[in-house]
Amino acid sequence: MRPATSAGAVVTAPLRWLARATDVPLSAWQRLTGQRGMIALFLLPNMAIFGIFVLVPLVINLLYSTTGGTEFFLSDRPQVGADHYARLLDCGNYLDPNSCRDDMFWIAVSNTARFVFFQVAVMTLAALITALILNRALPGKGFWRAVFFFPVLLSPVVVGLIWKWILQRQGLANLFMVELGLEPVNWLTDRLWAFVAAVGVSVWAHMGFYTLILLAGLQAIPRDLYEAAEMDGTRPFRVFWRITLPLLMPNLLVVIVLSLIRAVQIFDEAYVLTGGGPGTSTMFMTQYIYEVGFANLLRNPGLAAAASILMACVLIVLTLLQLYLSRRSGAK
Amino acid sequence: GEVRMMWYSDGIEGEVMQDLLNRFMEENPDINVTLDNVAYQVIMEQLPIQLASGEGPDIARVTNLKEQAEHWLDLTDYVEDPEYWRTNFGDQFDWMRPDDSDIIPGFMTQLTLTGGFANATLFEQAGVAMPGEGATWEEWVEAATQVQESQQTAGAFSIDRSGHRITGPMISYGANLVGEDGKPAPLDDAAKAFITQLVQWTDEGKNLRDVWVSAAGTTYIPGADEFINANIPLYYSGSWQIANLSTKIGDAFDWVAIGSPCGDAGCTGLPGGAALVGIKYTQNPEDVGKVMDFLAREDIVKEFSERTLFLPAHKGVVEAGGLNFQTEDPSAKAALEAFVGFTGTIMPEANAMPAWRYANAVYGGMVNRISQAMAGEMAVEDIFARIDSDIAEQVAAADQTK
Amino acid sequence: MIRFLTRRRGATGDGHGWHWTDIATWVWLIGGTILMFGPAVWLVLSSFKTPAGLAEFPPTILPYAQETTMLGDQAKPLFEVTLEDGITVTMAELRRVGIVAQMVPPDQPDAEPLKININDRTPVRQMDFATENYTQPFLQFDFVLFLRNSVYVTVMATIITLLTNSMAAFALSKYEFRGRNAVMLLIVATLMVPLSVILVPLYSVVSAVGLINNLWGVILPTVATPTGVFLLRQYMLTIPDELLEAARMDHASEWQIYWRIVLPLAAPALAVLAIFSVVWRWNDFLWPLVVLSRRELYTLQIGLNSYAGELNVQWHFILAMTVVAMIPVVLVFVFLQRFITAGIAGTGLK
Amino acid sequence: MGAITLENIVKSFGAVEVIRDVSLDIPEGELVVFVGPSGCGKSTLLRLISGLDQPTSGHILIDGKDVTRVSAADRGLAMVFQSYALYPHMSVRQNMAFGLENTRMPKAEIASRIEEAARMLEIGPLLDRRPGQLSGGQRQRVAIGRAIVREPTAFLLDEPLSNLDAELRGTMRAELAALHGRLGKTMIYVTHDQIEAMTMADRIVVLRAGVVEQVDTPLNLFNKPANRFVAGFIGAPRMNFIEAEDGRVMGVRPQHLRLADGGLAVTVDMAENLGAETLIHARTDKDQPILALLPGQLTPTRGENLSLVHDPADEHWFGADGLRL
Amino acid sequence: MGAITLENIVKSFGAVEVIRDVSLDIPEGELVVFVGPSGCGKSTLLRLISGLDQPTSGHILIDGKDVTRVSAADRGLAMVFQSYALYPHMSVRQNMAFGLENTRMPKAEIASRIEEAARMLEIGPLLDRRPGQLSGGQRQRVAIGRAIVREPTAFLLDEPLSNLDAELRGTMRAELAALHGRLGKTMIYVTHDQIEAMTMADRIVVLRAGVVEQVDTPLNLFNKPANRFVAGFIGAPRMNFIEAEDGRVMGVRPQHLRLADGGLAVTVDMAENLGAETLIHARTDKDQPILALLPGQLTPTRGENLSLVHDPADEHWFGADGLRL
Ligand SMILES: Nc1ncnc2c1ncn2[C@@H]1O[C@H](COP(=O)(O)OP(=O)(O)OP(=O)(O)O)[C@@H](O)[C@H]1O
Ligand SMILES: Nc1ncnc2c1ncn2[C@@H]1O[C@H](COP(=O)(O)OP(=O)(O)OP(=O)(O)O)[C@@H](O)[C@H]1O
Ligand SMILES: O=P(O)(O)OC[C@H](O)CO
Ligand SMILES: [Mg+2]
Ligand SMILES: [Mg+2]
Repeated sequence: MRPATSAGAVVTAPLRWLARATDVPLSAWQRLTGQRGMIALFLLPNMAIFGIFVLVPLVINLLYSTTGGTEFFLSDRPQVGADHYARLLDCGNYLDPNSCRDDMFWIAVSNTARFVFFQVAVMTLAALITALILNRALPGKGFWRAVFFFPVLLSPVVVGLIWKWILQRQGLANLFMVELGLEPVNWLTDRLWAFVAAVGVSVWAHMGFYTLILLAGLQAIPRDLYEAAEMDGTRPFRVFWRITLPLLMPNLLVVIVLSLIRAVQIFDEAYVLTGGGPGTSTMFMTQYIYEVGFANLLRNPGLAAAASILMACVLIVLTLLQLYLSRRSGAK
Repeated sequence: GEVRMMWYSDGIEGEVMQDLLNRFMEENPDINVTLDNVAYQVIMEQLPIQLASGEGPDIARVTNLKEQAEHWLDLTDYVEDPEYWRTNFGDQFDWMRPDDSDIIPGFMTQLTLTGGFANATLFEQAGVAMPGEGATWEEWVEAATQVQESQQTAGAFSIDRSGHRITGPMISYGANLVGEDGKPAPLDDAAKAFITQLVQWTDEGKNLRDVWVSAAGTTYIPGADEFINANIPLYYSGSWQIANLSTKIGDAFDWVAIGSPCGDAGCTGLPGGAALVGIKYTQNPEDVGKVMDFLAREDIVKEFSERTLFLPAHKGVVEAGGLNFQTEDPSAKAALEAFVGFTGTIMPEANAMPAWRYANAVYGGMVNRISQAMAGEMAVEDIFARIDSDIAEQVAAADQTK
Repeated sequence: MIRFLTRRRGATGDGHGWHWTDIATWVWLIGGTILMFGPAVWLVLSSFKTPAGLAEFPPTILPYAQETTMLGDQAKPLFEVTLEDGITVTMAELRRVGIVAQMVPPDQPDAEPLKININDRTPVRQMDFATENYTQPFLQFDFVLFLRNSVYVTVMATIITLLTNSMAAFALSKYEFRGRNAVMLLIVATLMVPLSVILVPLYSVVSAVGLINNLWGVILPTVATPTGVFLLRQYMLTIPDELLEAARMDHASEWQIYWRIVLPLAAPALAVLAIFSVVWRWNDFLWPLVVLSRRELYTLQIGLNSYAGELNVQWHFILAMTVVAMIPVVLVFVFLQRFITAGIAGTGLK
Repeated sequence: MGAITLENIVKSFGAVEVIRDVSLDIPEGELVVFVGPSGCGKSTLLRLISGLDQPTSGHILIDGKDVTRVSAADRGLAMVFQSYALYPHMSVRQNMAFGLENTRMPKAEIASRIEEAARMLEIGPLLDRRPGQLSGGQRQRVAIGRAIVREPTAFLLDEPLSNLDAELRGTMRAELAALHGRLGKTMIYVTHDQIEAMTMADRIVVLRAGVVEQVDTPLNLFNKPANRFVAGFIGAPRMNFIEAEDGRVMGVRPQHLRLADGGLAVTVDMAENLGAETLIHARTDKDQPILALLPGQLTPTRGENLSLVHDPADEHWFGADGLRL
Repeated sequence: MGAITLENIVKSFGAVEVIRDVSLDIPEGELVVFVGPSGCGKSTLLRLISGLDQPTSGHILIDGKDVTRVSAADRGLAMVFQSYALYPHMSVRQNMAFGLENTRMPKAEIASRIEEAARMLEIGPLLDRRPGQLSGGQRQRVAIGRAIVREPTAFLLDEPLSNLDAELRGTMRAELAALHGRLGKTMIYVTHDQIEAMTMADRIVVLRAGVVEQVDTPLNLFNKPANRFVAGFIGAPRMNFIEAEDGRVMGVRPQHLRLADGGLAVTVDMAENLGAETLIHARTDKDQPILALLPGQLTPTRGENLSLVHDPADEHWFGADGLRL
C-alpha cells in the first residue's frame, strides 16, 4: 500500500466516526424536508457567512461610492450621488488617459488590462507545463512539487522585496549580467523592463498555486483513456491536445478564471517591487484605489469605492464571457 | 487599571519605551500598561478607522496629528501640572489640536527636522571642498556633481521621494503653499522654479533617478541606502536617519549633517515628529494622565532621547543641553548635535506646516506628478496644472461634510 | 504515451534510455529549481545578514562580516593592504581619518602605524551568520503567543473553509435546482472584490457583530472564500454521478453521500484547497491588522510587521521571522501534497 | 413486501423516447428477467424502478404505494449496476459494508454478512483490495455482493454475470436462484444470456425499443412466442423463418431440425463445431438462410446438400403482421 | 505480419504473481481465444502483449522482433478494453476517427471506414452521441468499432461481446470472424462464452491462475482435454466427474448422457428447462452430482429416479493427478 493511503486512513478513521455522529440529525432533517432541504442545508453555512461578510460589505461599498468626505462611517458621510462616477468617467477620449479628468484612474486601468493579459497567458502556460511535468513519475516527486510551490508560501510583501533586491540597479540580477559579460539592465527603472518584471514576479509567486490545481485535475483523468490513446498509436502532442486538454478543461477554467481575477487585483507584490513606477507604468487599479482610499492622507473613500465598483463590473463581464465561451466550446 | 498604548518603532524605541513603562509599573503597581507594538501602517490606516468608530487604544504614538485632533483626549484635568506641560511642550500643541482650542492633547516623543548629509570621505577623496554654511542648493549640487564626476558615483545627490522632503527647499526658494483662505494655493513661481530645477537635475543624472522614478503615487522611498553605499555624496533627508546611518555605515566612511541648503528666501528644513496622545475614548483617563505624566518627566524625556537618538521636544531638556546621546559613533554624535542647532534656522512658513490640515494633500499631489515628469511621462510645464487640480480635487472632496 | 504524462518515457518508451521529453523535463525542473528556489534560498541566507550587510551594494550571496582582531581590549577590523611595493599584507586598522587609515600588522599592535590610502585596502571578510536576527526577536517578541494565535486562526479557518466550501460545492455540482446558476454567478462575481477595497465596510460589519479584537473576527470573514467553492465544484463535476447513485441505492442519506463518497473522492482538490487555505490564513496580514490591535491577539504576521516603522524597517528581523514563520506551512504542504496523488486509482466504473 | 407495479411509464432523453408506455405488474417474490436487444431500454427501466431516474410520465408503485416521487434511498431496493459503480476509494469490504452501515447494523452482523457473501461469490481473498486492483469479473462479483448483503425488499440486477466464465456463471446463477428462493424477495434481472433467462425467470419480459413485446413464463415464451420478434429473440441459435407463399411465415428452431431424407433441401455454407453439437449454416434453394443445430461433431463440406426434417408440432406460424397465428 | 511470441512471461503486482511463466506462439493470422476463470490473468496477459504493462520478466516478440521494450503506440496493435475506455468528451464518431486521424489518413477514407464499421455494429444512429448517452452494449460496440477501423497488425479483444444480446452477439461473432477471414490479421480474443470460443478460435488457450493449462484447437480441447481442469472448463454445462474406486476419475459430458434403462441410477434434484433442452441436476447414489442435458422439455419431479447411459467413446479418464490417461 502506498504511504499516502495509510496516512489517509489515519485521517479518515475519526472522520468516519464523525460522519456517523452527524448523520443522525441530518438524515432526520432529510426525511423531514427531502432533497430540497438538504440542498439548502449544504448551502446554508457557506452562504450565510458569505452573505454577512462579503455581500453586506459589498452593498455598503456600493452606498459608499455615492457619498463624499473623509469620514469612515456611512452615517457620517454626505450624499454626493453619482459625482464620483462622473469624475472617473469624465474623459475626452477613453484611450488617452491624459484627456481624462482623473488621468491616474485611466492609466491604472490600461496598465491593469495589459498586465492581466500577459500575466494570465504566461502563468497559465507555465503552470500547465509544470503540472504536466510534475504529473510524470519522477524520482523525488514531492521535492519537485515543493520547489515549484514554494513561492506561494511567501507573503506578497516578501516576494516583492526579494525581487526588488534582486532586480535593483546593483542587485543580484545585474551582478549576474556583469558576470556573464552583459550590460546591466535597469530592471526597475526602465518602463518596459519594470512591466516585464511585474508580470514575471507575479507569475513566479503564483504559478505554484495554479500548478497544483492543474496537477489535481490531471490526476483525475482515468488512466485507461491514456491507454486507449496509446493503443490508438497517438503521438504525445495529440494526446495532449485531444485527451489531456479537453479533460483538463474544467480545471483549466478554474485556473483561468481565478488567475484572471487575481491578476486584476494585483497589488502587494507589485507595489513593493516597483511601487507603480517608473513614472506610472506599473501602477495598477488596486494601487490607485488603495492610494485614493487609504494611503493619501486626505483620503477619499467614496472615490475609491466607486473605482472598485467599476472594476468589479468589468471583471464580472469578463468572467461571464469566459464562462459562456467555455460552456459553448463544450467543456462540461 | 488597564492602559493600552499603541506604539510603532523605527528603531529601538519600542524596547526603550517598554523599559520605561516597566519602571512606571513598578512605581504604580495598580496600573498595568500594555504596549502594543504595531507597524506604522496600523497607525496610519487602521487606527483612524478605529477612532472613527469610537474605539482604539488609550494612548497612541501618532504622526497624523492635526487631521485626527478631534479624537485626542484633553489631558488638562488628568495631569498633575498642566503648566509644566504647557511650558515644555506648548510650542507643538497647535500641531495636534483642533484650531482655536487650548487642550493639552499629549506631547511630541521626538522632534524631527529635515536636513542634508554629506559623505565627507568622498568629498575628501575627490578633493572637493564642502560648501560652507549659507551655501545654496545650486552650490551644493554643483559641488556634489564634481564629486560624482571625480569618484564615478551613480549620482550627485538624492532627496527622499516625499512631498514633505521637498517642501523645505521650496519654502527656502520662497514658495508660499498656503492660500489666503487657509487652503492650498496654486503653485507659485518659486515652487515651480524648484520643481523645474529638481526635474532638470534628474534629467542630467545629478539627482539619482532610481529613488524618485521607482514608484508611482505617493509612495515614500528613502534614498538612505544609496548614501550608505556611497553611491551619492549628498543626501537630503532628516534627523531621524542618524541612527540608521550610524548602524549601517559604521566605519565605512565619514559623514556629516549639513543642515538645509539655502534658496532665495532662506535655508529652512521642515519640522515634524511623532506625538504621544491620549485617546478620548479611554475608560480610565486618570491612569492615562499618570502614564503621560511619567513619560513627560524631564529626566524620562532626556533618557528616552539619549537612548533612541531622537531630538527631544521638551523645552527644558533642550535648553539644559548636555544630552549625552548613547552612541559610539562620532559622526552620529556630531550630526545629532548639529541638528539641535539647525532648529534655529526654521522659517515660520515651515514651522506652520505641521499644523496645517492640507499639508498632506499638497505633499502627495506634488510627489506623484514630479516623478511622472522625471520618468518622462509628462513635460515639467504640464505637471503644474495637474498638481494644482489634483490638490484642489482632493481638498474639495475632503471638505464635503454632512 | 501514458508515460509521457505519467512517468519517464525513455527512448523506447519503457523507462530506459532518454527521450527528448525526458530531457525537456529535466531542463525545466532544474531551470525551475534555480528560478523558483534560488530567490527563496537567497531569502534564507539574507536573513542571516546584519542590517549593514542587507543594505550593502552589490549584495553578497552569503552573509559576510568583516574579520576583526583583538588589539588590546578592542576589536579592530582587518584589511588586505597593497603596499607601495606591490606586496599585499593583512593589517588591522587602528582608526581612519578621512581617506587615510592608520594601520598596524595584527601581530605587532605597538608598531608605528602606517598611513594607508583607503583605496589601497580591502576588508578581510568571512562568512558570518547573524543569528541574533533570530535570537533577539525570540527574546523580546512573544513568539510562542503569536504562534499560538496563528495556529488557532489557521486551523480553525481551514477546517471551516473545507467544510463549508465543500458542502456548498457539493450542492452546486451534484444537484439540479432552481437558482443554482444564480448562486454560482454570485459566488464567482464576488471573487472579484479585493479585500483591500471593502475593508472599511467589512470593518463596520465585523464591528457590528462584535468581533473586533477577537480571533473569530479574523477567521469568519475569510472562510466563505469563493475560490474554494469554485475550485471544489469544478473538481466534483468530474466525479461520476453513478457512484452517488450507487450510494443512494445503498440507502445512504445525502449527508452520507457527501461525507463518505464525495469528500474522499474530492481528496485531491480538498488537499489543494487545504494547502491554499493554510498558506492564505497563515500569511494573512491586512485583515488581521485591522481587526487585531491587542498584542495578546497578534498573529505572527502582525507581530512580525511591528518591525516596520514610519521611516525605517528593520529588515533583518522581518526576514529572520519570515523564515521561521514559513516552516510550519512548508511542513503542512509536504504532508498534504501526498493526498493529491493519493486520489483515485481508476474510477471504479467499468 | 416487494410487489412492483409500473403504470404507463414513459421516459424521454430530450427528444428521444426511450421507454414508451410500459405497464407491468410484478408480484411479490417473483423473479422477472428483462431481455431485449442492446439499447432497448432495460437499464433505463431498472433505473426508473430504482428511483435514480424519474419517469417523464407514468407511475411506479411498490406494494401498492405510489413511489414515483420517493427518493432512491427510501425505496429500499438494491441494485447491481451494469457499470459496477464500485466506490473506488473503499476496499471491497468497505464497499459491501457501506450500505449496511447506513442502516446502523451492528458491526458483527455486518462482518458475518460480508463473510457469507464473500464465500458465495468466491472473493474472500480480495476483501482488502481496492476496485482498481480487481479483474473485470471480480469487480462484477463485488457489485453483486454489495447488493445481496443488503437483503433489500427487491433486487435490481443489471447483467450481473456478464463478465464471468461459464463455470462461475453457472455457480452464481444457482446461488442467486437459491438466494431468491431463500429470501423470497422480488428480483428484476437483466441479462443477455438465454440460459440465465430460461432457467432463473419466473417470467420473462421481452422489450424492444422501449416497448414490452411479451411477458410470460420462459417455456410459454419459448413455445408460444407472441410474434416473430419474440420468437427470434428467445432461443439460441435464432429461430429459422421460412416464408410461405401466402405471406405467412413458418418458424422452426435450429434444435428441432434433424437430418433425414425427404425434408427441406438445403446447401451447407458452413459448419460450426460446438463440441457436443454442430451448428450448420445453410440456405434453401430460395436462398433463405437456415440454421440447424445437430448433435455430435459433424463435418459437412461447404456446398454439400442436406435434407432437414422437423416435427410439425415444432412449427410456429406467423402472419404477415408478424403476430402468431 | 502479426506473429506473436511470448517467452517465459511473468508478471507480478507487488508480491502477487499474476502471470507465472507463460510461453506461447501465435502464428500470423491466427485467431487465438484466451479462456479461463475470472481473475486468472487474461486481461493482464493482453495488456502485456499490448505493451500497456511491462512484464516482470520474459520477452514478447512480434514477427520475431523483441518488442518487450517497445511502447504500446509503436507495436501497431489495436485493443478493445474490457472497460471500454471510450473518450468521454468525444462523440462516437470522433472516438472511432481518433486513431485514424493519428495516421493522417484522408478524411474521406476515415469517413468510409467509420460508415462501414457503424453498419456492421449497428450503431449508425448513435454516431453523434457521447459515450455517456449510450447503453452498455452500445458502448461496447463502439469500443469494438474503434479497434476495427484501425485495421491493425493484430487485434486484442477483451470480452468484446459480453454485454450484447444473443442475437447481436451471434451476428457480431460472425462479423468478427468474417473480418478476421478478410483481413487475415492475428486476433487474440478473451471470452467467457463457450460458443464464441468453440466457433471462432483457431486455437484456444486455457489459463488458470496465471498458468497455461492447455493450448489446442477447440475440438481437440473438447475431445481430449489434457486434464480435469480443462475438461471441466471447456464445454457447458460442465463435464460430470465420477470417481472410480482406483482413484481414477471418469468424465462424461452432460450432453452425452441419454435416458435409458440399465445405466447410472441417479435421483433428480432439479430440472432446468432451457426450451429445446432440459438440464437435469441429479446425484448418484454415492451422492456425486450429475448434470444431464437432455433434448426436449422434460419435467421430472424432484426425487424421481432416472437411469442415464452414455457411449463409452464419450468417456474421458483422468488419473489421480488430474491428468488425462
Ligand atoms: N493493479 C493490480 N494490483 C493487484 N492485483 C491486480 C491488479 N490488477 C489485477 N490484479 C489481479 O490480477 C489477477 C488477474 O487479473 P486480470 O484482470 O488479468 O484477470 P482476468 O483473467 O482478466 O479476469 P476477468 O475474467 O474477471 O476479467 C486478478 O486476481 C486481479 O485481482
Ligand atoms: N443520457 C442519455 N441520453 C440520451 N440517450 C440515452 C441516454 N441514456 C441512454 N440513452 C439511450 O436510451 C436507450 C436505452 O438505453 P439503456 O441503457 O436502457 O439500454 P439497455 O437496454 O440497457 O442496453 P444494453 O443491453 O446495451 O445495456 C439507448 O438507445 C441509449 O442510447
Ligand atoms: O480569492 P478569495 O477571495 O477566495 O480569497 C482567498 C484568500 O482569502 C486570499 O488571502
Ligand atoms: Mg444496459
Ligand atoms: Mg479481464
